[in-house]
Amino acid sequence: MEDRVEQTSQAIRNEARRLFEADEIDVFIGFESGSLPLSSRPAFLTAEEIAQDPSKIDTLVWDSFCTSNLATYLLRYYANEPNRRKKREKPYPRVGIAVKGCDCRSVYTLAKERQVQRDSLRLVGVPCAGMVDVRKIQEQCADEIVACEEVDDSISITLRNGESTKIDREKALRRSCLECRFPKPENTDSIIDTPARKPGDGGRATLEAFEQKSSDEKWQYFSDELTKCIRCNACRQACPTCWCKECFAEHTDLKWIGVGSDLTDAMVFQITRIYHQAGRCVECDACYSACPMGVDLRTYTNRIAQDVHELFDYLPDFNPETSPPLATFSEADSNDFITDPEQAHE
Amino acid sequence: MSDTVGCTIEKKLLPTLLLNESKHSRVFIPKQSDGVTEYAVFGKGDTPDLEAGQSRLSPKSFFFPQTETLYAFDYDTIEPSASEEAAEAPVVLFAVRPCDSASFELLDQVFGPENHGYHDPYYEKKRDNTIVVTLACNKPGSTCFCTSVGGDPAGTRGADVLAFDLEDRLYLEGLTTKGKEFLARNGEVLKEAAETDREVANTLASSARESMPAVEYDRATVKKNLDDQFDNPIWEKITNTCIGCGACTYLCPTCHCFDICDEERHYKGRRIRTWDSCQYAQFTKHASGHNPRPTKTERLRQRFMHKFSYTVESVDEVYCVGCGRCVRYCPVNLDIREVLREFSST
Amino acid sequence: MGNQVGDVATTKPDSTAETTIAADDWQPSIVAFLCNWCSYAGADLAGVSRLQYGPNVRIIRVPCSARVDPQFILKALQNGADGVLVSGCHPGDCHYIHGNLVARRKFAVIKKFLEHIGIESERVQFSWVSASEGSRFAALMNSVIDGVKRVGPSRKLVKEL
Amino acid sequence: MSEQAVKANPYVPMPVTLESVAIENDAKDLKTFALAFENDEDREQFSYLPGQFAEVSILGVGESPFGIASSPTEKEHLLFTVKRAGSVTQELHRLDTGRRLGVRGPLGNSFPWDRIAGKNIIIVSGGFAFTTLRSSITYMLDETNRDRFGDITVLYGVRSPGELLYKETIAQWKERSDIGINLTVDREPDEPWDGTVGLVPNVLRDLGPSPKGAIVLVCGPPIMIRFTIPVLKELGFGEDDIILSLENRMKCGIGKCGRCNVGPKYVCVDGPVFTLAELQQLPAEY
Repeated sequence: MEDRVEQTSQAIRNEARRLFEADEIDVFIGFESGSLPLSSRPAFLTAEEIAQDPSKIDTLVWDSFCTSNLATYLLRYYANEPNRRKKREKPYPRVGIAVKGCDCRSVYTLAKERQVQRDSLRLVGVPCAGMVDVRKIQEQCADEIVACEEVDDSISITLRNGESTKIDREKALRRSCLECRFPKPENTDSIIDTPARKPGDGGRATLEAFEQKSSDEKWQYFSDELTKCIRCNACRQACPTCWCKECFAEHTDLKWIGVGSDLTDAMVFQITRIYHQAGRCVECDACYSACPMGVDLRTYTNRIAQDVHELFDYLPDFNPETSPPLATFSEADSNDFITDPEQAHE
Repeated sequence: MSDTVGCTIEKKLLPTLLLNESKHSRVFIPKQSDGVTEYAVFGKGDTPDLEAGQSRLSPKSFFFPQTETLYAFDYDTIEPSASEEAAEAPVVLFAVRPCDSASFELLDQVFGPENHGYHDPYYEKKRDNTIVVTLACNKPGSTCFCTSVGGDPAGTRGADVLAFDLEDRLYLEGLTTKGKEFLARNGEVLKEAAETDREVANTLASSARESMPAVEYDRATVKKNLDDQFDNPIWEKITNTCIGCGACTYLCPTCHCFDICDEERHYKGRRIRTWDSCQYAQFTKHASGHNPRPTKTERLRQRFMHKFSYTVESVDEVYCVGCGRCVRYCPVNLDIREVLREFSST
Repeated sequence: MGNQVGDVATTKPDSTAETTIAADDWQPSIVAFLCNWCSYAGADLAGVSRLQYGPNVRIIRVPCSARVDPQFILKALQNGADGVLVSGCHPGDCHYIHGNLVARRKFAVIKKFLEHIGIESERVQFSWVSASEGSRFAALMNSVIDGVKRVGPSRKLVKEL
Repeated sequence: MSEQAVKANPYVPMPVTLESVAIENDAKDLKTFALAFENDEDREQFSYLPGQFAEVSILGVGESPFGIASSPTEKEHLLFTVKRAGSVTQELHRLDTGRRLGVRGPLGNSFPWDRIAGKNIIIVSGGFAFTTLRSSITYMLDETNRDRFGDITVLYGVRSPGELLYKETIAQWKERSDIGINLTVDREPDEPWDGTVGLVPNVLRDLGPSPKGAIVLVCGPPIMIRFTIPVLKELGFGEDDIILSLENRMKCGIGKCGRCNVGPKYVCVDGPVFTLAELQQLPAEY
């Protein structure tokens, strides 16, 4: 029997091929093997290319290293690029895209916010077995990793010093994947037949442990993490729901934050960025995976998603009809956090 | 000590040497924490981690910090910042890798007066004040490609002292007046090297050299191709995966673009310069709204053109030292080596 | 090499206006964003009714509590405010029908989030005060000032310049 | 500040006082600021030629590069004509006279005065890009310089009469016999207008200046330049004799911050003035 990686990759290739052959799409976005071990990177196949060389389909892969959230790449086909505006008369390209649970929820979030056109998309759902945190693997290795091979549930690693080792995939998964509530995409146009992880608890257990910290301990943790930040904006750029044409951090007319390496500026950047994700963030960890410095953003994206869930009973979903909670309100919303001087003085 | 034969120091005596130096200089050594290598201040009891490999952030920040105050001002006065004016203690940068020290020479050409006669006192003072002890690489990393861009794992560019790791001891050669003085004043812990030490060092260097994968890169060919194919749609294809963050530029030892801005509160303020990146949309945007490089494609092209064409034309240098940081930390594995390959065919 | 460049305002600040306060006598500085229609009028009423409340508050009038972007709060904290209060009309009374209800959702999220990063809950507070509630406004201010005094001067998130 | 110190630290501005502000156009978004050096030695070391620019600082807000609109022959002050656009220019437009500002410069190259000398000069300009040309014309018309140049012909086009810069200065020039002034507006205006009506490239074609022994300085919005160049070529001007001034976003102004490059050239140090021949070697990223 073929192993999971090869089977899933093949199924995606077949589906992409079918979409091209049926002339349903102009572009297919998936993953291809990267130039480094433990990396798969976004791949873009165009109908033109495939017509010329159908074997290009075979470059598509699906393994445990497909950490990018591909929904990020959809924005360009709609309004996000200045050039696009001038060519608005042209119909939107029809895009096929392989989506994990998180990618798929991002697509729906973007569709609700009218940043993508659901009609022009062909979502190819890939039930997700979880993606690995390369840092976790590197920590377990004494030397640089020069090659890797994934077979079913283990990853064989070859080190620079010639040694090789086998790593249990499950132990190397990203926190967001271990805790993921929606590994299986829904409301897609087709779905690959491959097993998904069992849904996780959404990080409840980790958050409860975090809640035990005092204010000062929490501050210390936040400070330690943000001290690593170099303000390269990889988190923002990797995030599918960070789609503002001009980020608040780049406003010069009204300068919200300094552009230097001041710690409080880095903090305000991240607080605001994550706050802007309230009710929109799908906790895909694209920001964390993109960060060259390994700043723990997961704790905070997870936290704000939980808060929104608890306050407004909402999680970004696969339903195009629901309203993002911060775009609406209810008379019945909690007033608990409001300071009431009369009560305070009782 | 003659010029051709250097000296050696037993590794166990290194702390003594560094402690001596730290009496009059600020000494920085490589240290590893959480899997990240950085240059940290040497303190009593510290040992430099010579196995730590390349630092995550390039040591360019010693001369060109991410944020630097040009001058402070208040209602009546303008005062140059301490870093420019005060005679700071000299700095010893210990165990800088050859690619990074080579980058210092490239930065010198930007910030030094050879560049159109303008001094940059901030950069120059720090540079003049620093002794660079370069440690040759016995085990180049898998993403290193210095030999392809004219560097060497035992390269001497930008170094005052070149050191080789000979297991139980270091073999040291003074390259500049500063470097020779450095060795002379530490004579008591150094021994004159035997002819065999140098031979061992040479053997290590050549085996390191041979272990490095060659990226097909021919300076003239790539420059010509880049110039000829400025408008080639290939750039759009290369840019497909790029998310437009600035991680590559912030980690790059030769990238030196900066922004100047003011921070002010209560009639007091400072003018600072901070790293900036050609990858950001705002970088070249005119106040009128016109942007000469409106999309990621032009911005990414600029990065490659600058390094492999523009500087070759203007100062006859390639502004890439082959450190591989951008390869390793690009969130989407956009590999500079592959781009060079793309433009290498004749 | 002091040079004569550096005007940053047309009028020079009066240096005598700055008084030094002994540490034990510390008074917090509080920035209050008040909605034009209710809370600002409430503050006004507290004033004309000669109700006593702490002198520590700098009021910024906004058209509606929904005008307050959490960014304003962060900016105030970065600039050294020891406490921030946002107050608007009671739910149901908004001049713009439901601006304060939209605002309530934003505030609920940002308040929790600031607590998660370790900002004390007393630092950033939200309330509702109507135009007729002068005494409630005075009580609110005293309550906020007391709360901020309990947690002491702000050190977190303050940008050193 | 001494010349020595400026060279040692090119980032530190020299103190200047804002002497006067003149509103230039009907829209009131163009003003000319007259700045006077506070220190005599600064005034002396600030020796410039028309075509150069300088960085104007409002400490606490920032600094921006502007072409110098005054001529070196006007010793009493530096002139900058500034359109209200970004944060620095908005603040500049709000300032009262008497305010202290900072100036760094002079920066960049200038129009190639050695090459221009002895030639007939044709100046083609549109909109508010006229600033360094005001400098150039004033410089050439100065009695110490006038003999060095041949015929001077100016073509200056604006959208409407109210957008014309330096109205008084231009009126003075019109009185003179040693310069030809041709003003044009894009469309038939509602108000009285004694110039021509038509777009700059068309008026230029009608004017038909001879390329023989002539050099042409062109400054204007990109769209005007795009349509003017073919007309100049039609008239027989060589690419070396068409001289343009570029603008790009800048910060340091001294070739270090890496922002204003067009290909391998930096607009701040290699420019802002380029010949058409030079520009055609460069990618069109400006």
